Amino acid sequence: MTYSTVLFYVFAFLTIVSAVYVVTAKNIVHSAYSLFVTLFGIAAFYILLKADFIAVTQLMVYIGGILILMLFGIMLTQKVTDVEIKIRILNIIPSVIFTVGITAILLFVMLTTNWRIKTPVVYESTVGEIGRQMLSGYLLPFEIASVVLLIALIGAAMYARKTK
Amino acid sequence: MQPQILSKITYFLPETVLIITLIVCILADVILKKKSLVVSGLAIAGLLVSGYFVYLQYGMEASLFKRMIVIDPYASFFKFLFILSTIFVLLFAVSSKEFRDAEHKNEHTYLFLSLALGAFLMASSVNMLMMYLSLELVSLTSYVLAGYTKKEKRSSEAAMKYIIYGAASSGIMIYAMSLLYGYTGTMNIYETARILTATGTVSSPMIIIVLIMITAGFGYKISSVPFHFWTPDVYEGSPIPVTAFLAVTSSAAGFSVMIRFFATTFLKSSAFVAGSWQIIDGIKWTEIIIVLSVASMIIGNFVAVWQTSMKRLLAYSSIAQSGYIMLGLVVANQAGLTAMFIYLVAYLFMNLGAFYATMMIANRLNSDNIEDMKGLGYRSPFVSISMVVFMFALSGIPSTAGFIGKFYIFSALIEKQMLWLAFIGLANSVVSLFFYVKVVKYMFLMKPDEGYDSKVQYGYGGYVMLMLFAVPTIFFGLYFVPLVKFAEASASFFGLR
Amino acid sequence: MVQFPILGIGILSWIVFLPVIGMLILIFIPKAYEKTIKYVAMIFPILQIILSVVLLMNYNKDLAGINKLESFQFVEKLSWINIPALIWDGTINIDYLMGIDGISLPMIILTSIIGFVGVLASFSIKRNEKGYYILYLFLVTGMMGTFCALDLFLFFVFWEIMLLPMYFLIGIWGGERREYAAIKFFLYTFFGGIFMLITIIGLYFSSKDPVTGLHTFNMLTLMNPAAIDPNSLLGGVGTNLRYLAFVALFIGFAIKVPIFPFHTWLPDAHVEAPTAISVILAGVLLKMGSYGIMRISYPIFPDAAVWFMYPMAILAMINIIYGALCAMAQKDFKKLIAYSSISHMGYVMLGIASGTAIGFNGAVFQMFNHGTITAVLFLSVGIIYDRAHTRGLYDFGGLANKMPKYFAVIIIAFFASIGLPGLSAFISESFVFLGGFKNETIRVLTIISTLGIILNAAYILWTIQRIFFGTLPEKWNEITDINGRELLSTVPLLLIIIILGIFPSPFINLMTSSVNQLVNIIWHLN
Amino acid sequence: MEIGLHHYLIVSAILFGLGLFALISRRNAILILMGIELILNAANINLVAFSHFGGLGVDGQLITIFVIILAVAEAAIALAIVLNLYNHFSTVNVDEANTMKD
Amino acid sequence: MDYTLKYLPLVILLVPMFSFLLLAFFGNKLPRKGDFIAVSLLFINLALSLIVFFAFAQTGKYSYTVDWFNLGKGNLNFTAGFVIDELSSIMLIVVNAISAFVHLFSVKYMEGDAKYKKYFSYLGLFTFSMLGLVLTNNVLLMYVFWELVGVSSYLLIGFWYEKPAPQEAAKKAFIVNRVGDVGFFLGIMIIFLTLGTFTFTDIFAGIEAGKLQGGLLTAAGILLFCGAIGKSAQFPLHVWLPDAMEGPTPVSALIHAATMVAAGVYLTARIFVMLSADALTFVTFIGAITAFISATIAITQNDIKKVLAYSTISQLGYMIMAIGVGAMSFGMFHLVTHAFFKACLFLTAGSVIFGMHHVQDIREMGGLRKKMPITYWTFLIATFALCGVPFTSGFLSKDSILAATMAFANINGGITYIIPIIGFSVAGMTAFYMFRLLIIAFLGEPRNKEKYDHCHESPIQMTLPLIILAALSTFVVFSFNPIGADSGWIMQMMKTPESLLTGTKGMIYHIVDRAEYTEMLHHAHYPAMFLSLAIAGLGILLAYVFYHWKKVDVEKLTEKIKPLYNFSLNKWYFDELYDATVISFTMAISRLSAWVDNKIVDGVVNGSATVTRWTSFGSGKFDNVVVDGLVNFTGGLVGFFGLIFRKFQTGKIQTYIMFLVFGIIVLYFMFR
Repeated sequence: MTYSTVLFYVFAFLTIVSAVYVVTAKNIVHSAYSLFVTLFGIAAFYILLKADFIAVTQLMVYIGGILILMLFGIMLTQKVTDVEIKIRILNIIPSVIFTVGITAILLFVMLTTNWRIKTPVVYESTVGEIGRQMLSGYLLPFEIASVVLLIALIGAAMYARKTK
Repeated sequence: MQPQILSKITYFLPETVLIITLIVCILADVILKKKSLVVSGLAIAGLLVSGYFVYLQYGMEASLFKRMIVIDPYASFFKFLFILSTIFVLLFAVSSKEFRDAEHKNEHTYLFLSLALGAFLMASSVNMLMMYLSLELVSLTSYVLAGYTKKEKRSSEAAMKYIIYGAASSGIMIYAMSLLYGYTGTMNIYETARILTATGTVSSPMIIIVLIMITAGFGYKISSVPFHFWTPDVYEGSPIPVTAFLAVTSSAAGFSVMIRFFATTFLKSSAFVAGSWQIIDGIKWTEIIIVLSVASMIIGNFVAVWQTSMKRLLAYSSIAQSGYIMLGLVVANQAGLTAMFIYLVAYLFMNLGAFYATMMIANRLNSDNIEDMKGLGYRSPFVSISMVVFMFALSGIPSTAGFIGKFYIFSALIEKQMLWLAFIGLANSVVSLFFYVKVVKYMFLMKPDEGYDSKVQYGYGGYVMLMLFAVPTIFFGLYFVPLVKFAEASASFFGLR
Repeated sequence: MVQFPILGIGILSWIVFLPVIGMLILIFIPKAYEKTIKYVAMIFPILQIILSVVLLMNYNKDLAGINKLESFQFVEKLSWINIPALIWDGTINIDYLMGIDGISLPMIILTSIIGFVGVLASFSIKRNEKGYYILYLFLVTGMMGTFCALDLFLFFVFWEIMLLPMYFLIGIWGGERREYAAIKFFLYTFFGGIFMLITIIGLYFSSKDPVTGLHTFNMLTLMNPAAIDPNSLLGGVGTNLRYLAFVALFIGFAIKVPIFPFHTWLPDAHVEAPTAISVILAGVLLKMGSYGIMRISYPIFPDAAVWFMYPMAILAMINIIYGALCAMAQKDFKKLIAYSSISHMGYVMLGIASGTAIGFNGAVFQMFNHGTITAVLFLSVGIIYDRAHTRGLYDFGGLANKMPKYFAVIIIAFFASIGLPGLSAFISESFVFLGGFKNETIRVLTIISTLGIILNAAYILWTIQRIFFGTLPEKWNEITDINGRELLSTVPLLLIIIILGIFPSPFINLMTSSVNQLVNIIWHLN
Repeated sequence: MEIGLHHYLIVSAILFGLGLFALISRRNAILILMGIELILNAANINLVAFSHFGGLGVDGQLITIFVIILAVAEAAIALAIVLNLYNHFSTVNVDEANTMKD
Repeated sequence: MDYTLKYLPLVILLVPMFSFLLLAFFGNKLPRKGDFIAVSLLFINLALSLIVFFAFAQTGKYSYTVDWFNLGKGNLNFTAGFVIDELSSIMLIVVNAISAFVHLFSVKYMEGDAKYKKYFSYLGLFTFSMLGLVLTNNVLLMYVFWELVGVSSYLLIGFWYEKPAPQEAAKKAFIVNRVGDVGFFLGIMIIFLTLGTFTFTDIFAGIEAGKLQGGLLTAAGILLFCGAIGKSAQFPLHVWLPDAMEGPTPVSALIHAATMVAAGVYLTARIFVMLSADALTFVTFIGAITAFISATIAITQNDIKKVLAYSTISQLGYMIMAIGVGAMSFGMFHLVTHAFFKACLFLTAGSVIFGMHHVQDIREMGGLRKKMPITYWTFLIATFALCGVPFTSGFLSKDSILAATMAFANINGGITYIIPIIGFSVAGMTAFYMFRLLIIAFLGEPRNKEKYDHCHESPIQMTLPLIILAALSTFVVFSFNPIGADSGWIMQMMKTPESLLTGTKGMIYHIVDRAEYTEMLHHAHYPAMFLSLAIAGLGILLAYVFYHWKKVDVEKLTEKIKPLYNFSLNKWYFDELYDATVISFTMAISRLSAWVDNKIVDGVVNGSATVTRWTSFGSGKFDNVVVDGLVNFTGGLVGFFGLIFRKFQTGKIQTYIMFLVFGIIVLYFMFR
């Protein structure tokens, strides 16, 4: 058992448990906080996978952006003191069956498939390489991503604009 | 910047023009407040210019941006389709009452443009990441558009359903793509094909689940069963121009990416020759498409029978129509591809026409309920007769373009000796008559209720628009040489043939 | 290649598309000018009659047609769709190919006559005349085209296109349950159409024109066994797929004929349709099915045709007897005539199933005769309905004295309908039976079918009795006899019925050579 | 035992399943969005893991970046839409917004 | 005389047609509705027929044929033509004569009828058809006219269609005839398909050449004879004729006594030479059975016309039987004599009915002799003729037939003796019932005083034909020898031809050559004559005993043999039998078919109703949306599945995603 092994299991446990809590919590605010833990755990995986830039991005964008956004969303749409905050679970039996089913299929696939395994390429820091790639091979996606963000902006603005 | 990336930048002109138009439109909107016609005019002009560039590059083949996207007749065909439909939809929007009533006047213009841009990229992507990205671009724009009339309760509900369903589907798709990436180590579909071919017989469960999950992503875009559930609700809730756009442009974009994905990724890379598509052994994607297509036709047609809302009816009809188009993919050869192209062009005219007529009627009646159209044929003959043309075209009656589309699809099937499939498809088109004719029935065979005598009013613009759809629908039904020639010339992938 | 051009356009194109010109003219006549609309609409069927007389005068009855383009007449061949292509092994070639032979000529004459009669009968239409006549003319074009087309694709287009006006004509101007009847008619025929379409496409891919080496939709080429690629879908002789294709095609046509058990649309459609449309429906439309069998199914699939003669004869027999039995139980005059049509089309089918020259002659002749006779009958129903607003057989009685002219008209038609000698149907029915009798495999069925003669007589006489005999109910005291326009629409048909009953030879001579050629093809004579 | 590809894949599969579970079973729109984020994160784990173990360098990471970008855009629009929905329905329980159905 | 025989028959044929058309189209504009034209035309026609007859007598058989139409180059040729031979020339006279007299008679009889014009035009049409039937030399054409005769008789029988009975009778006549005609037609088909011709001469030539033989020939013969069964009202299709008496009485005289019903006999005579031994047996027995059955029925009938009708059937049976036993010329002879005296009987009956103001029941009559002397005397003469009393024409022909049956029995022996036995017993019964009729109607005391008082003798237009016809019922017309017709012109002219199948033997019958047969006939002549005289006398005597002298209480006797009496009175229950079997069966089948068509065929195709009932959910909606316009098999099915499918569209996004996931799983397991 190496460090990384231990760390992996710890974070895997953390991630999964918190994720389970995210989807099952009665209180949506608890879910949101629990999601924080999950996302953090995933960021830790990225570090374990030597993807430092992604890990940072994960922390910044997800935790700093999306999660906050969602919390705002929750705040805006829920009165915290309200009982409404506690939400029931729908379709419990079929949803359990289907999700377990599809997870089982995926696990089966994961374990049986002959994945492509090569020696990992090790970078000093991935940032430089990512930057290089971003402006060469991934130039177009990069540009398009900006358009996507523009549209998201316009769209969000459109919705957010005050109704007369 | 590395010169080799930009060496072929001229090939990217159509998209560039679109992006520029998009920005110009935004600026124009900011500067010229509330002069929607100007902005729309600008957008149409931009689209036409873009179309001109597409025309210039029609027939060329090239790959751009390190094989992120390609230029080939296939993509150009779809680009023409998108430009045409976007122009039409922009014209729709001008006369749409829903849009007129919406408080924001011009956002839709650049949203439509960005949608067109996304569709352009979808048609030319050869990289799964690009596919995902462009698909998301289209989707995000559509989500916004679906809820465009945000004062409308139904519109916001539609947007909500659409985004959740869309996000789920695309999430599933990117997950599957990640798996495929893990197997082949590349996102480029040509590379993928090469690697898969080299593996020999691929029949692992992985490929199957990946196939299905990726199909979920595309299938949601083309609203194929069982990924169609959003369609009726969103179509019903969205403003009609948006619905038309979703039904035609967005769905055609879905086809453009889906066809290319399947027809490149899972074909033997060594056998990229005309007419004979050799599917990699063990990958049963045609079977999957058969199931989806048959299910789409059956469910689409059968449920459409029950609809009373015109938009919902057209939604189910779109589901069924995508089933027919998929039949062309099942054939998995050049003829099938051509047939799909022909169908798509026909579909563009007849479906947009149907939506336009619906919109004109709904503008006046404030309802798209078929029962409210009772006896409309006598009060507003022109729009009603046009509607009849579109309905019969959609059901595939000869001498309409719809028939030619079906004719080619089924010809391709029969040539491949898929008789049963042809029969199922044709039998379904009988079923489809039920509801298409129902519209006709309400318009012409039923008398309106007492005191119900509202006429649909439209200016010359309305006439011209209806003619724009109806004339090609009939013309291509009677003389389909240009249609077929265009389709055949376009039925060529980059690197294929 | 245009033969017999008028203003540079072939006469067949004229005859087919004249009504379209009429439509265009009608579109520009304002709705209010009802009279003008009527008379303009009337001009075109008259012109068609003139043209079909011209056809008749210039027709060379010695040329057989059927499978040889050289012996077709007034042929027009223009390339319609011609796309050199990579897919589908080369060129996609659809010709605008029209021509007539001894099988189609009678049908064209019939169509033009019935088309004219129909316009006359349409004068009782009182609402939205403009739309009515436009659709009516459209319908006539569709029918004419079907009988002229020699290219399968063209044929199919005409075949299906005719559904649309029919749907509206029944659905808008029909009776109480018009919507139901219209949709039923539409769906049934469309359903049949898909079988046809599958077969047509299958044939296309199985063909290989010996001259050009390409696939073809040309019926005449397809009739040449050498033009069918033996390794293709429908290649070979007597393969299962060929039988299947024959059956599919047959279903398509059978629905139109209609043949049991595909007949149920017919009573509904007839009952609900306005008079003129019933006339067209019974007079011409039904013939398209049997015409199609003779024109397409038989010569292209002679092997299957021979194999299926027995089952077809069974169906024909069922049609004859079952139709007559059902007619007997009807209480509605129009429905009775509708079922009698089923019975009479059974004769046509029996003639076709016989596979003999005399049977075919009888079938074609019977098609013509049934057209004229049933037209008169439906017109008569319309006449009485216009006056009494009911068609219940039990509502009448004693009309013979009140409406003597009407009685005279209808009784001739009735007697023609039961195959009375001296009237045209007798000869055709005799031919049919002779043909059926000649073919040993279906001889027994033919003998059973002759029961139909008795049953037909029974219900027709019963009908006469119920409507014309007995005492006149009070309520019909004011009823008036047939008027001039109605006489104009019925008497010419009656004259045809009588003249052809006495001097059938000019008419039969038109078709004999074609029919003999057809027989030769089926039995591989020559 | 060395941590290999499969470990990450299993975690990702479980996360994917949980995400789907949220989609199917939760009524709250925001929770559903969280489910979508879980699915996307599962995909991201895959991409990074494959990239790492498959010797693909930063290729997979780049893709991950784009997925994250899209997730942001999607989340933004989705929240805007959800807020709009709340204005109309006074709830974010998506099953209650079912005025349109067959 | 060439032209006489070439064109005159056509003129004769077309004259009544002309009369028909003239009256039908212009009758109302002519004075007296043109009846005088019709009458005079017919008399002209009679004269022309006589000319033709004499021309024929001079030059012999003449046949003229033209092409009617053909199919292809000579392979199937349909011809039309006429033949003047002994059969047709005599028939021409008979038909025209009777028709002319009936025309004349009708002028007064039908006077004042609302459809006076129609009546005469129909008579013209009928005469035309009948003449055509007689003249043609071609079996198909014969069938054509055969049917036309049927139609015109339909029109005439149903002439008073305002009343229900004539309608029914007309319909019955037509349909029953049709049954026979189908057989006739099938026979024609056999002949045409084996011999390729319709012309009698060619048919006979073909048979002689052996192209058609054995069972098929027998079948063809019997099938052709089926036509005769229908038209000549032979058992089992005899039921229509008594009912046909609903027509005007002159019509009965024309159609149901002299001409139309004789057509069957004429046909049988025409085809006599081609009938095989078995076919002839069949013919014989049909004739005999008919003769017997109808004679037994006639005994108890009370309607004057019904009695005559059954007697007609009986006599037709005689004729058929005569042809069957090989004495075709006797059959024809009887046809001719019978035509005149039966026409006379019917017309006298008409006269009585006219005089009695439409009373037909003989129980209402009585003592008419005094009021209507001419009618009585003519009736008496005709009755004598019918009963075969010497010095009448009937005596000549009937005895010949009886002799022929005896000869026949002598040749064949065994069971065939039943034929002469039937023949003689029928002769006895005939005498009995005719005199019963005569006695009840004309002798004794009037039973209905009121009617009797108003009764009067008919005018000259009516009595004149009676007198002529009565005169024509005497022996001199046919033969100067009152006890033997052999030397008479008619028998000299009309000889039984040699059968084409002479020498063959069927199951019973033996066709012997003509010489041998004539020999046997000579032997049978006198025994038959005496026997028949005795039996006829006995019959007459019994009638007098029963009804005139009333030595036997008829009522009591009737009571004693009630079942038999009822059996006879109810016509052997044939109508009831047919009603219970054929007709109700057909009607049931017809209703069943209609039901099946409505419910099952349409129902299977429609399907919707059943499917809805099974599913029962959303039925209100279903009616609105689907039944309302889309009911149909597909409608039902589509609607049904559509209903199920649309249940998935719940409007809840979670459900949608659930189905999406479910879809993925299902697809995975489908393609795993």
